[in-house]
Amino acid sequence: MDLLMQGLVLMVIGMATVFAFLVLMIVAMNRSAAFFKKFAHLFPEEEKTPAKGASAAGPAVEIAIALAAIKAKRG
Amino acid sequence: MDLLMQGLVLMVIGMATVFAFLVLMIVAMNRSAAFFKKFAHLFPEEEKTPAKGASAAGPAVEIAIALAAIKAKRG
Amino acid sequence: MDLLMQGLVLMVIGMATVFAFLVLMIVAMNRSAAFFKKFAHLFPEEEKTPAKGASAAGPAVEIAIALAAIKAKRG
Amino acid sequence: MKKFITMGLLAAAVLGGAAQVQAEEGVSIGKGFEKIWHETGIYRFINPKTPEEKKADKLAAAIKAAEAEIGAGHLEPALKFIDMSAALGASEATISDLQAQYKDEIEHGDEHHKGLLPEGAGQLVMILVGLGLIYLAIAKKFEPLLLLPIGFGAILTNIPVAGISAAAMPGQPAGFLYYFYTIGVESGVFPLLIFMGVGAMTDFGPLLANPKTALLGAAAQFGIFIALLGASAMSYWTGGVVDFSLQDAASIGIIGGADGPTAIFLSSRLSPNLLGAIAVSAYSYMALVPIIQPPIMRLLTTKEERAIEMKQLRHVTKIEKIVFPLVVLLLCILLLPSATPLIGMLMLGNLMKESMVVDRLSDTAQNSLINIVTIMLGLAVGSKLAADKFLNANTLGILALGLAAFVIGTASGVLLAKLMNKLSKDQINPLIGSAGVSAVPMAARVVNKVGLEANPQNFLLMHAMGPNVAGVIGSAVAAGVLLALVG
Amino acid sequence: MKKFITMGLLAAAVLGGAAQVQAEEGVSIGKGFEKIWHETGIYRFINPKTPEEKKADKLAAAIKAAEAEIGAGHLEPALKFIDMSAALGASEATISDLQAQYKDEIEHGDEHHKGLLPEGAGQLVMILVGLGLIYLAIAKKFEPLLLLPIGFGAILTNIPVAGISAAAMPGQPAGFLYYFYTIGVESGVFPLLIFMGVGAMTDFGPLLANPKTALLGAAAQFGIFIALLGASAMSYWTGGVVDFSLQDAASIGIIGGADGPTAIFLSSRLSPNLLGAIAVSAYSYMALVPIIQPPIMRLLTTKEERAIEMKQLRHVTKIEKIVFPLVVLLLCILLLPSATPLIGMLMLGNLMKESMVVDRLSDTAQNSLINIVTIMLGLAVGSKLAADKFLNANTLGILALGLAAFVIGTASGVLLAKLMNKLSKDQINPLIGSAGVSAVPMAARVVNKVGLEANPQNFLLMHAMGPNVAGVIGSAVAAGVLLALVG
Amino acid sequence: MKKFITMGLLAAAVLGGAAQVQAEEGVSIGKGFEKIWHETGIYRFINPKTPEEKKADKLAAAIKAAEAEIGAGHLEPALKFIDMSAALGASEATISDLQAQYKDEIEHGDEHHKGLLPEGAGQLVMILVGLGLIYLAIAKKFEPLLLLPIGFGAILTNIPVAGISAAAMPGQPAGFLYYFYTIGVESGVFPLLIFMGVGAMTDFGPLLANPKTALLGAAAQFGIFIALLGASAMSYWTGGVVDFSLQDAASIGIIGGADGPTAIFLSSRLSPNLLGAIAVSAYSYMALVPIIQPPIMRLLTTKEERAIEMKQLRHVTKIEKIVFPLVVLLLCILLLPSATPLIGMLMLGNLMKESMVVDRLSDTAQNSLINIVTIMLGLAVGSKLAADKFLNANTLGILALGLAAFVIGTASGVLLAKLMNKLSKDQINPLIGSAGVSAVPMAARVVNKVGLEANPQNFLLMHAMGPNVAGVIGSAVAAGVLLALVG
Ligand code: NA
Ligand code: NA
Ligand code: NA
Repeated sequence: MDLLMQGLVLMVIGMATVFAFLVLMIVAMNRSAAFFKKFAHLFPEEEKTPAKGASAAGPAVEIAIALAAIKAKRG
Repeated sequence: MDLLMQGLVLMVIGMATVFAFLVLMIVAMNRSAAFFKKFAHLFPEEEKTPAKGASAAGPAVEIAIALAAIKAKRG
Repeated sequence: MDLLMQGLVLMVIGMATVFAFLVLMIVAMNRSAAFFKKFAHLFPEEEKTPAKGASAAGPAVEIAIALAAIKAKRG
Repeated sequence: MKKFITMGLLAAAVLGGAAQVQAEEGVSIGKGFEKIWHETGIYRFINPKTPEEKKADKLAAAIKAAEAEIGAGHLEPALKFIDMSAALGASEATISDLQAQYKDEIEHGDEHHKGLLPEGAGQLVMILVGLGLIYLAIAKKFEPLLLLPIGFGAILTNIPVAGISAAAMPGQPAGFLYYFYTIGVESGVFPLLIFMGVGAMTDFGPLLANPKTALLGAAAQFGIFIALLGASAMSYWTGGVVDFSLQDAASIGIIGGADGPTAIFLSSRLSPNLLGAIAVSAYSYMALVPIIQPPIMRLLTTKEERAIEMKQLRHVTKIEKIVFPLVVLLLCILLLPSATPLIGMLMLGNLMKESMVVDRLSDTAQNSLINIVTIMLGLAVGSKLAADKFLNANTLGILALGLAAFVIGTASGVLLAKLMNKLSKDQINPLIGSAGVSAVPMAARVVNKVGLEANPQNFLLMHAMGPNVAGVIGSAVAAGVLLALVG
Repeated sequence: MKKFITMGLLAAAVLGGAAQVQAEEGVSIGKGFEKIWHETGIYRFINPKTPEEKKADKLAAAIKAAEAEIGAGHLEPALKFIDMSAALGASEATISDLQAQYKDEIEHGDEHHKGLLPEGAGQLVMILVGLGLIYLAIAKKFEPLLLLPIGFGAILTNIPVAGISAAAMPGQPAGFLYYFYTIGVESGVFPLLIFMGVGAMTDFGPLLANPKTALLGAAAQFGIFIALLGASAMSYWTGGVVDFSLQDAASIGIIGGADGPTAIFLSSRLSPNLLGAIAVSAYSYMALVPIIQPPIMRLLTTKEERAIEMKQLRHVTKIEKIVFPLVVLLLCILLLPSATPLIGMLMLGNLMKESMVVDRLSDTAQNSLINIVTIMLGLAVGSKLAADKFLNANTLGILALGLAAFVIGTASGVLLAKLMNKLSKDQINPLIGSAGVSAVPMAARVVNKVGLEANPQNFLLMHAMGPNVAGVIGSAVAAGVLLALVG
Repeated sequence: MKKFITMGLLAAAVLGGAAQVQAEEGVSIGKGFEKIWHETGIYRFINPKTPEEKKADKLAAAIKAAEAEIGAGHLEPALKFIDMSAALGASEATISDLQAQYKDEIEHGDEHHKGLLPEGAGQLVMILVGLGLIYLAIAKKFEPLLLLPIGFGAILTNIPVAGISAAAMPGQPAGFLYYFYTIGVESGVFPLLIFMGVGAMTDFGPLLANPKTALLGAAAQFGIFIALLGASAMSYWTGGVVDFSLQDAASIGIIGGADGPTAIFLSSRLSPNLLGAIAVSAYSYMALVPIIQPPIMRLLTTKEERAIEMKQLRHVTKIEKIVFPLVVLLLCILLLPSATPLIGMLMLGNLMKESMVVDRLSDTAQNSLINIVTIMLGLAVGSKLAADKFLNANTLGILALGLAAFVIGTASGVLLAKLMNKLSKDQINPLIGSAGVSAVPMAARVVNKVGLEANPQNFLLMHAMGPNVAGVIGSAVAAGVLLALVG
């Protein structure tokens, strides 16, 4: 019975801690969102992703595009 | 002389074991081939390899093909 | 004061060794350059780099070139 | 928004209230919270351990180590730790108790350490178990990245004569899997490196876009504690046929966290003997998520609820994503330092990814490093699938409890999501609650699929990713609590 | 088909028959087979070791360790193992014998452990040897992946003062190569990881398409045992100038396996002192395969035989390839558990490749992991090229015997292939027998080249790959036998 | 050309002359050179250590270890090393001196090992320091590959309760960062693997094309020794508020080498307690090179000098590049074996690159291996940023001296380059002297930028790479000298 009781105790403390932690995390996320919205001008978003996306296919594609264009003109 | 004798013993046992092992492996391979031939319908070969081969050159090629086609048409 | 003195000693020995080492390294580099200039015929430079540079873009490009050429002809 | 935070705090308070009640009955609940409080960073920054406390820790550790070694039948180190306990000032009663246990082990040790089957037969059966895991990995694609190496490790470890997982003998090196286990798993290094790689692959964006969904990642951890309770109950009600200590119960519970590295990390610390069964159970049920979850999700929701479309997620800025891992780590330091190895490595991986200044490290963490560690970790986990540890009633208990944990975790997630949907201004599809168990990203994909069945326009994937990644944090926090209280 | 199996069984029987004859002469051949039988999985699944047997194993290990440490001049651990032997119940005679050896080592140890050259001169010569290996690796492209790091390791380890391969001194860490050696090679981990990578790179398809060619991979192991015998004979006939124990002879023989990781794994267990010379010899002759093999192949075959074209190989299904590694592993478990570390890791790698469900693990095993391990293994092997271990008559013996092993392995492969060609319905080109030594894929390429010389239409590459990969398994099995009998 | 060699020899001679003078004053300069001479390969090939010398080494090591352990407050190992010293034949005076130190530690140890702040507050401050480093890494891109993991490691190590960098307790594994540190840094393995990767990324071509620029890489090491002297002076003049031993001074000096792995390797051997502060200082100033160097460069040169265009570099053949790493290694073996771990691994990496026969190893060394090691090394270095080791006056001293070292190194490089420009036939732009500090390739880029300001046609990058890579060798040599004399 002792083991069961201790299990129950662990459940209470454990769930309480998990909820408390994640609630505080929610608070922190909301605060952080508000903060960075307010001071958005201080943290300009670098538009890095599109540039990266374009080059994801590698230089091969770009060369191929160029080549295709050349050939097409000649043709 | 004792060492030599022991070497001879090792040779006999060793070669016998190596042959025995590989013979049993041959038997197993033959059995396995027969089994999977008999039940071939249960193990459909996925035609993965050709697909893989085609894409080995990467998406770049496919894009290039498309591009070349487009340019060619326009040209 | 002892510590300071030992520091000074380390400086003298250290800088002397560093200079000695690098001077000997210079001598070795010069000797080696002279040697390999003299016997250059024994060590032909493989023109590996340009080949590598060309293939750096990968087979994709070469295929693309071929394709573009074909398309262009047809077009 | 406030509503949900209040709700979470309320849940915590109610549970805390329950604690008060329990405390009356003489069980150490009040002390439990006090212990947790004494293990927070907040408390310890102000009250660092005194030399006396440090010495007491050492003594407690020495006694625990002595008992563990006696229990494992390792007589030589046991003796060493008894001596060490004496040297550190253990009471005479404690020492004579340890010595009695030691004597009992010498006299009756053989009886204690017998498996269900004779050694040879047991090994043969375990080799078949290993083949079974490999079959599931290849033919059924059950988490093959882990189950294939685990299954192979199980085969290797049960080969007679070869001693592939054996400790060193005089003048002979240990088996190579023994090194993988001690160096990589016992030390905690492998699961933590995997967690770093997971962090580098995780996008917390959907969670940051809709923070309140983190509550679902908390609710779904309920499965952990119900399974823990179940393990205790099982031990009690079967009269010892199934025999779990509190440590074992905690390790079994963590299966409900649906997170492999967390389960391996925790059980390597609390119950190394059960590690094999626990890891196999955790990965198997993670693979079965598409089969286990949908019926529960359908049972607990109406078709209208499943058809609910959710508001598109807002854009999350880069800087929020960079700051997030650091904030979570700091929170964890303040509240629950015992969870910081896990949370810390997860957040290190994520910071490497989001900061975009160390892309080469982030790439390596996500690829070659995590792959190398996965191979070795899988084999090492398999090395714990020895017949005498696996072929017994306990393993059946673990499998049953693991399933229960997944079911209950899923249900509690869905139920909380239903409640939140009732209270919320913006509609919340209750299905996303089931993703709170983690099992990233499978559980989120299941949500998406079940949602599409009810409404072909209903793309829930990104909405489910929020609870999904919160669930990873939630189960790491649960592991931290268990480490702090029973570790 | 049956014909060849019968033939193989016959060969085994003949050898076993020889055993009976030998047994009459009082040598322990019968006992040898009995020992092998007692070390099979079949026997041990039914008769697991009793506690008494386990204790006896420990005692034997302790005595062996005591003798080894005395021999190496490590007085302190030697004393520890003598004590341990006494505690484990060694007879008084054994103990007093060990103590006599110990006393002799103290009094005459210095004389035993002298190199041919003074320490400084020896180191200088070994640095030149290291440079020579690097020259061969770079200028002649002799197995550069291994010989370059080995050569570099040899240089580093022979630098005076620096102690790069030295064991730890009080308060000082060991040299970094010492860690590479003890953690990676002594434990067996590095060669096994390499073997896993090799498995992930190997296609057993050609063998599965033509199973009987596996016999060629058995025949070519004859070189191993002839070299073993040669080492014993050399030790006997040179009156101890060249001085090899049975363990040493076995390690030297394995050079004939033409397989680096197997040679390193076995000699790290049986003769760590010879490991450097053995690894260098093995990799050198593997690099020399295109020079060593063709003359032998031409000598033993007619032009007509070499011109034989073989029937195109049948298609092998995916499922056969997936099942194969598991079948071989199970066979090895049943027949020769001592070979399972090697065979097991080879087959794990192959299963990862063929199952196609863990491609990212397979890729890592074939690339970053095997590369990392190769660098460290090479350096660690080089660290065993110390002057007092390498600059002596033994090394010359090892080089001579290694060459003999390659020559005889090649010849026996070709001769069996000739015989099979005579007996077979489908023609077999005898050249493919030479690929049985393994040295993958070089030996198979050599077959193809020599075949093309005789007949420009004759593409033997894929046909030679069957014996080639069978040779890898064959030499791992041979290593297992040696481990079981003299390990 | 000869002129510069003479110049270098002259510099060495002058310094040696100074030595003579000093020697008169009773300090052991003559003995210093003698010791260096006895630690050269040339001497030791001819006079290998006798058994007596080896025993004396062991005794010295045991005494040193005993003192170190007493100083660290580790009473148990200290006792062991005192016993070991006695067993190795230490004089009674030595033993009783050690025992006195031991007794003092027991009685007054607590006073010796107190941090400036209470433990909790110290940890909190160090977590802020860790966050600061992460901020610099991400926002300012200060060497993020190292400073991000170091900063993160600093946070993890200062978390109360979690014990992430704690040594093992009975029955409990150590914290995982403890393993990273002991296995990777204390052993020297991590910095050496990084150095191998650096070697595989380095092109010595520009140095080979213009060998005399190597002198600049020597001159810039002056900063190392001035900082060493400064540390000694600081210790003397602050009356022990800042308290550095000679070992500490040497470790601090090496910050001026502007080379991370060298600094970590040396200080892990000489002053592990300062390792955290030294590594942070080294990487921070390396990141600040573009801010620190230009003013000094402009101050010491005229605009005309900065505008000097240099002759295009000659083509360097492949064979020269292959031979170079081996030649440098041999030189190092002959002159300064204590530097061979560093120089050796650098040159191994470079040989793997230039030989072009082991491209897959070279690629791995430059990518996955160096990345994996960088993550772990960064965390391990961070684990040495404990409050009681970092929050004291010494750290301020280290930061000040590190800056001084960079400034003086830069200045001496530029001044020697000015002198060489005066003496040389071909013009030398004095700016390239500043690249001699190493900080590859940042310092060379700074040279290029400052050169372009003065003359838009002036591309100095490749010319600066010569001194830049020579500076790496130069500081490794300096580290070797320090190891040989105070290690
Ligand atoms: Na979870
Ligand atoms: Na072989
Ligand atoms: Na430098």
